[in-house]
Parts: sequence; C-alpha cells; structure tokens
Amino acid sequence: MSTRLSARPLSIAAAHRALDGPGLGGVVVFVGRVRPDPTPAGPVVALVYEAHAAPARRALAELEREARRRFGVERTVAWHRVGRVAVGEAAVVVGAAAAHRRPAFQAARFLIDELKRRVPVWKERRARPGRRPRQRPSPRRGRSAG
Amino acid sequence: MSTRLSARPLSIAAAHRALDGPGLGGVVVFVGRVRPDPTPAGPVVALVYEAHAAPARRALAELEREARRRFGVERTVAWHRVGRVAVGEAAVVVGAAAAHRRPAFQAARFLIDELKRRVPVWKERRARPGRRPRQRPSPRRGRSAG
Amino acid sequence: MSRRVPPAAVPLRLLLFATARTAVGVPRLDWPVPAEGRSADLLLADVVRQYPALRRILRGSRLFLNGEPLADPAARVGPGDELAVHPPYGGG
Amino acid sequence: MSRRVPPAAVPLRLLLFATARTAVGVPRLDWPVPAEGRSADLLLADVVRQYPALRRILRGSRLFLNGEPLADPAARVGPGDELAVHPPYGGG
Repeated sequence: MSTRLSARPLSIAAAHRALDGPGLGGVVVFVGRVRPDPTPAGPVVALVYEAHAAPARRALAELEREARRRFGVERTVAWHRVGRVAVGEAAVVVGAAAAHRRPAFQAARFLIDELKRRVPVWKERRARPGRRPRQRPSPRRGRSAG
Repeated sequence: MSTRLSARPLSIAAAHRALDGPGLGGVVVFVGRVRPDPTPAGPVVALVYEAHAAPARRALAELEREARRRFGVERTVAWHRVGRVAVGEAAVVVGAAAAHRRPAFQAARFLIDELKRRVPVWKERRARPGRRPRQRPSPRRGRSAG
Repeated sequence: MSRRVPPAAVPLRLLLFATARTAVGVPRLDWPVPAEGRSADLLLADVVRQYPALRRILRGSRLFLNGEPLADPAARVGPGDELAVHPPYGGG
Repeated sequence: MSRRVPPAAVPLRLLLFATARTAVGVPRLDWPVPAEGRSADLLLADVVRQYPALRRILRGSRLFLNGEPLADPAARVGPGDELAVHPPYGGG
C-alpha cells in the first residue's frame, strides 16, 4: 500500500517497483500527464495542483483499502503531485498488482476514477511559464490531465 | 506503434517512453510477470516461451492497428519475451496512450486479452533452474503469467 | 443580523480551496466565533454577507471540519476549529 | 495407403510447436511431398500414421502455410512450403 502526495516528480519506475512482489503476475499502472490544452491565453504550460493535505492522504489510503477489498489486489499505488506540474509531467500515478490481470485492471481503473471523485485536490491552469496572469480555477468538470 | 518479440529483458521504462507524447494525458501499461506457481516438481522457476516468429510479429502489429482503430489511442506497445523468462521477470508488456484515460484502459485491456488469444506464442514451465527434466508443454488454458 | 456576542480570543480558521479561494481572494480566513460556538451554516452565512461571490460556490461544495467530512451543516463549530470549503474536486 | 509418386527433391517443412512438438519429439520435420503438391489434410494424415500422438493435437490446432493462416485444410501444399501446426496459444 503506497499513497503519496508529493511536490516532487513522481517516478514511474518507483511505482512499478512498489507493485512488484512474489506471485504478482498482473500489474497495471495508469499515468495521468498534463496536456497542453488550449486556453484563451494560449496552450496550457503547467497545472498547479493544491490539496487539502490531511484529508487527501486519508482519502487516498481509503481508496487503496477499498480497492484491495473489492478486487482482491495485493499491492496498490495511489500517488498525486501537488504544486506546479509542467506539461508532459505525471500529475498522478495509480496502479495495482495481483496474481491475474483482471483484478489489476479493475483496481487501477477504480483507483483513478474514484481518486478524481473523492480526493480533495484541485488544479489551476497556467498558460504562460512562470506567470500567474489571473486566477483560473479548475472548472467543475475540468480535465486537463488524465 | 511498437511491437517486439525479444529474447532480452523487456524494459518497462522503455515502454513508458514509447507511450509518451504531446497531448497524451492518459497512459496505461500492463506488465505480465512469471509467477512461481506450484507444479508436481516444485514451484515454477521460469517459463520458456517459443513463438512462430513471423506470424507472431504480424499478429502483434495487427492487434496494435486494431486497438488504434477501435479505441482511438495514439500510441501502443505490444511486447513479448521469447526464450527463458525467470520468475518475477516480465514476460509481456502492453500499453496504450491517448488524450484521456478511458480509451487507454480499454486498449490496454484489449491488447493483452487478444494477444493471449491470437499471437502464436507458447510456454513451457520449468520447475528447476537450468534443467529440463521432461517436456511440459503449456496446457490448453495454462496461465502462469499475466 | 445575528445576535451580538463577544468573539472568543481564538478565532475559527476557514480554509478556502480552488473557486472558494478565488471568490474570497485568500486561501484562509481567521473568522471570529463565540466561545460557545455557532452552527456552521450560520457562520458561513456571515462569511457570505462579507464575500457574496462565495454563495454560489458554497452550494456546490462539501464542508470539512478539522479534516473530517461535515455531514450536518448545522453542526456547532467553535474557536480553534478548522472549517474547510471543498469545491468539486479536480485531481488527476 | 496413398498412391505412390516419387517425392520431389525438395521436401515440405513441417513446423511443430508446443504440444505438437512434444507429440512428434522434434520441432520440425522435412516431409516428402510430390512435385505437383498434395492436399494439406492428406499430407498430415500421412504424418499422423507415423506419429499417432499428433492426431489429437491436430484437432485443436490451427494450420499456417508459409506464415499465413490456412483456412482450407484441403489446400494444396508442395515442395519448399512451410506448414506449421499451432496448438492453442499460451502467451502472456
């Protein structure tokens, strides 16, 4: 079980290592990267994520417990960046490992879908490097990553 | 588009690199590892994969084309090891990248499910390191990996 | 207006995320609260009077009290409490 | 037995995978075939007479001729052709 709310880059290799273990024949990893979506001020160059840290960590841990219980997966990863994440970088990494592939796929899909619903994290788009022209809060159904 | 039928270890990092690209916000990678399943001669220590190489490569390439067509994913990976693959090593790596997560999940799931059905690859189990006590061809529904 | 009670020395801390922060202009506010407490919805009504743009945001938001979901918006909150406004999440 | 024709100098190559290999004992056989060819199913019947364990395997297998699926088992195969027996796949 591995939850992370990190201001530093997420290592995909580390996620795969965290999902490695004896008998775990099926491993699924999802990586959500920041996309250069168009905005009126030009393409997105970064997303700035903020989190309500303690509840966010608890929500991630609860998602992992629920994924294990529902799908019988043995190892899970649910990591999210906070702070500024440049286009192309991973904003979120989730994954699951089990003996077989079906529960691993189901759990990974569950983790990212429910993370978006349940974890108190928000994003703001930045259309120009380094500047913060005006507040552009994430829209209700904003999905510039994942 | 990246197919591989390789006697050398599959690099998961290379698979993620192959799936990276501008605007590809959702990336899903599946890794199938060799499990130490029990056999009458002791736990599996390796699987030995053989392939009918040319048709196998063509089948992998066809799977990728079909995944792109059906799910609209932009990049895909469909790699399989041949030869001896030790317990814990990756025997297969498939993955897909798209702007959003749903087609990436669907395509990755399609690739591994159909790879198992359509690609002429077979496995034999080895229960002791280095030795080949007697032929143990893969059973009809054998699934010691993935 | 609500009845006048002297505020406690220790205020309530209001955490404002995303659109709630934008509506108020700052990520947190120390808000006066009577020593015996006040129901969360009445306290937020006071905040809305001062920051009207927050009204619409609150309708689509969840409340967290001291890091836990606050199911009952009439629950009593008091000095030193941390009340967070969670607009719809946008992670991933 | 089939009619006798002199085999061509160039045989047909039979590729045997997985359980087919186990049944025959080797991964490939060079099998004599008349210069004018022979239908694949009759040729395989000859092989089965020599390797009876292959009969059951063939029932669950697909055939590939020169790397392409062979839809019609009565198709003519000839010298230099590569005929592969694919038992059910077991990759992944």
